[in-house]
Amino acid sequence: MKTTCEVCSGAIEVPNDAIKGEIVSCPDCGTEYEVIEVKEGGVSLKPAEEVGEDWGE
Amino acid sequence: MVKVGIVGASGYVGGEVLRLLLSHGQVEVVSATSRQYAGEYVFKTHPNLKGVTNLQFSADDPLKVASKADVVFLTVPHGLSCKITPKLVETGVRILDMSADFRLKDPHAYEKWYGFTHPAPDLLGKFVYGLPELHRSELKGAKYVAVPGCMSTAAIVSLAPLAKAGLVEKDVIVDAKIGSSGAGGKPSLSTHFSERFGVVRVYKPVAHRHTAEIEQELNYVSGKSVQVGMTAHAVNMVRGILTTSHVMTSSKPEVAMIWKAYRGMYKDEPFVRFIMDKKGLYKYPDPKIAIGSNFADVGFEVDPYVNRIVVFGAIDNLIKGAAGNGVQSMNLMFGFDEKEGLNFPALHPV
Amino acid sequence: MVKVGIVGASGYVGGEVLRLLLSHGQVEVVSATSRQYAGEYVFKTHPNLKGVTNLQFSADDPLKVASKADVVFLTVPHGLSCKITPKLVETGVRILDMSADFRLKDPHAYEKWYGFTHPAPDLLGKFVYGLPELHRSELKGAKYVAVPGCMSTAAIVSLAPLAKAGLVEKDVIVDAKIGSSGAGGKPSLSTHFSERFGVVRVYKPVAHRHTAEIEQELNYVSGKSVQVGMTAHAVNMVRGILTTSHVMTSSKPEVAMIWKAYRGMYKDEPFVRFIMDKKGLYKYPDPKIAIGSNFADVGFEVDPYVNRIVVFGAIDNLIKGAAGNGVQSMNLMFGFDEKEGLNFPALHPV
Repeated sequence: MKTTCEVCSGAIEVPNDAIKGEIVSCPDCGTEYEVIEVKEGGVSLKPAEEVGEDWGE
Repeated sequence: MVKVGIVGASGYVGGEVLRLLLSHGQVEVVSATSRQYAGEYVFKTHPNLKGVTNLQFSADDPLKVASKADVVFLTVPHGLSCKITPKLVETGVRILDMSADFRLKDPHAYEKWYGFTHPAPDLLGKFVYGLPELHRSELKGAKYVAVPGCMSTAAIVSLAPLAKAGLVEKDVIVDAKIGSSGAGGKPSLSTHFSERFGVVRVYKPVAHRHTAEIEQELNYVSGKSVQVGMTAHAVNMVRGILTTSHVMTSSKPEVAMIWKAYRGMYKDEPFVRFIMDKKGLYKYPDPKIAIGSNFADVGFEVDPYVNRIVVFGAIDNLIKGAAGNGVQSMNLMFGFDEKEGLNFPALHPV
Repeated sequence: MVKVGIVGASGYVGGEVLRLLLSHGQVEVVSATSRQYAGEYVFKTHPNLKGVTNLQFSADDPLKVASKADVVFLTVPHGLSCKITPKLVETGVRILDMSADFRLKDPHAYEKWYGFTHPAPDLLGKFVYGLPELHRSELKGAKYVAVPGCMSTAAIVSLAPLAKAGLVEKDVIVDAKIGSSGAGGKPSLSTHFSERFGVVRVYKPVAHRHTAEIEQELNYVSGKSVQVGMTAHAVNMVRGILTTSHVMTSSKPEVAMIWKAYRGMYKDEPFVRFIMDKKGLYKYPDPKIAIGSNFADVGFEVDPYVNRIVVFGAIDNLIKGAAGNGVQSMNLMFGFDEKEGLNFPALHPV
């Protein structure tokens, strides 16, 4: 299933057998989404919270 | 098969053009000239080509090459090309000039940025700027192409969508980091390993010549006159360029608008990649993952603190920054598949 | 002899403080602690110190160290120091804190830039910012010093004279290039050699924490509120920082005025060098010729084309960017010769 990234309007390919809670990410900008609902032919996502990375100094 | 000649094939750029053309399915290299190494196998100066070709450098002068070829790559130093090219033009051969001599439209710009009076100003209008991302239609069937400078390519490709969308309002600062191969094959104290290794060397803090091209092309896409302040550093790598461009905006930059500008201009571009990620090692463009490919990697970040958009462009300076743009333009010239001879991934790790 | 303790001596900065103090004629290291390596020879984690000392890491807790020492270097991670320091302050021992926890005067800045509520805001006023070029008088006889961040040091030392002379009118862009040792001794995928070698990695494009210190100190010398937009890149070197700062001016920058600003502020500075030359390999600051020394190399170029002053600062991030500033501040604290233990040339070539 195809859906559009909210941040960069890139195309996100969601596997047809995606399940609730699965994480998908936009190939262009890396924003991660959580699958919150799967209905026939469509899926709704919500942004997954970001975990900050410590890069040292 | 289209016959191709390379005038001045012993340098790094000439060698890279040769390497790409040897794996190009639609062309045949009929002459690769070098006064200094005439008669020697090309792999004597391009050892990476050993086992790939037994071609020898020819002693043909440019006109001789033009007589044998349908198209000529001119990989000679700046200032020399503008003496050879007018004669080549008379033969009717198609030309891809790798030097800076025909990149600028305005003859006065050569006085200002290169300090010489252009000997063939009337020819300037005949050359198409060899950057397919901005000039694809003009390149189709073109006879004469001026292939862009390496740092200009990284800066222009990464900044053009913002300029086109009117998001470049004031001066743009381009802070470039470039590898040693950009300085060519001639040894000097500045390329002496013990002095060159590990430097962050400011070799051109202001008035870098590529500024003229970057302004010309950003003005072309934006219709406004953009001024660029560039600073170039040589860093500790052989291939590769990263341009970090600081675009000051009058109001808080909107991420959605910026993406719209990039997506609008580069949606189907075969060699532009968006390198943007929230995790992992490569969250922004980095020459490390572009080297060996013809990709121009683009990325950005917004700084709401000082109203600034930071734009990144990473390329392999010898491929997309020179030979790759040349071959890509040649493909458009002859109606080949634009990716022909260029369709290979980068190396990783390298 | 002044007795010195180093709390958290197994990291790169702790090791560098130890290296400098071992050759310092006026101090004696009474305790260099490490929980992880307690009881081991220091040269186990600092192999460069083999044949220099047979000191072993001690298991003393900070208060134990304070009981033995006249002054303590606190080389512990950010966020930990602000828990230890308040107890240390109660013992009356002098403290040189290498972390960021007491560098900023404004407690709210810690919420904004470091995302935590400072547990001891009342102590912030007691710490002197350990940059002798700006705070020499306050450092003389000081009890508590917060040693600056490495990139802040390079940016502040190179920009302060312009700020002081009122030549910094608008936002300042700081485009920093830093070596790997800045990220410390803990291995990760980002420090894995095959992925780290040869990168030009944008690791902090905006909102780098050191922005807060740079603004604090530039505001201090200029009396105006300067805003800084910083972008940090990891490049292919181990030691070293180059900051390239782009200062946009409202009118054409005057070279004479700029020299006057630098000479006025740094005339007798023992560790500031002007690296400006018309010829040779090192026309502008380059970490390549600062590494191994406590020098802060400063240089600039004017760009009349876009009214811009390009300012360069090069240091060894572990010496002038950390341990060197610490020892230099300690010398001022105790009235030693400011160059004591720091009076060595850089390495060349390196």
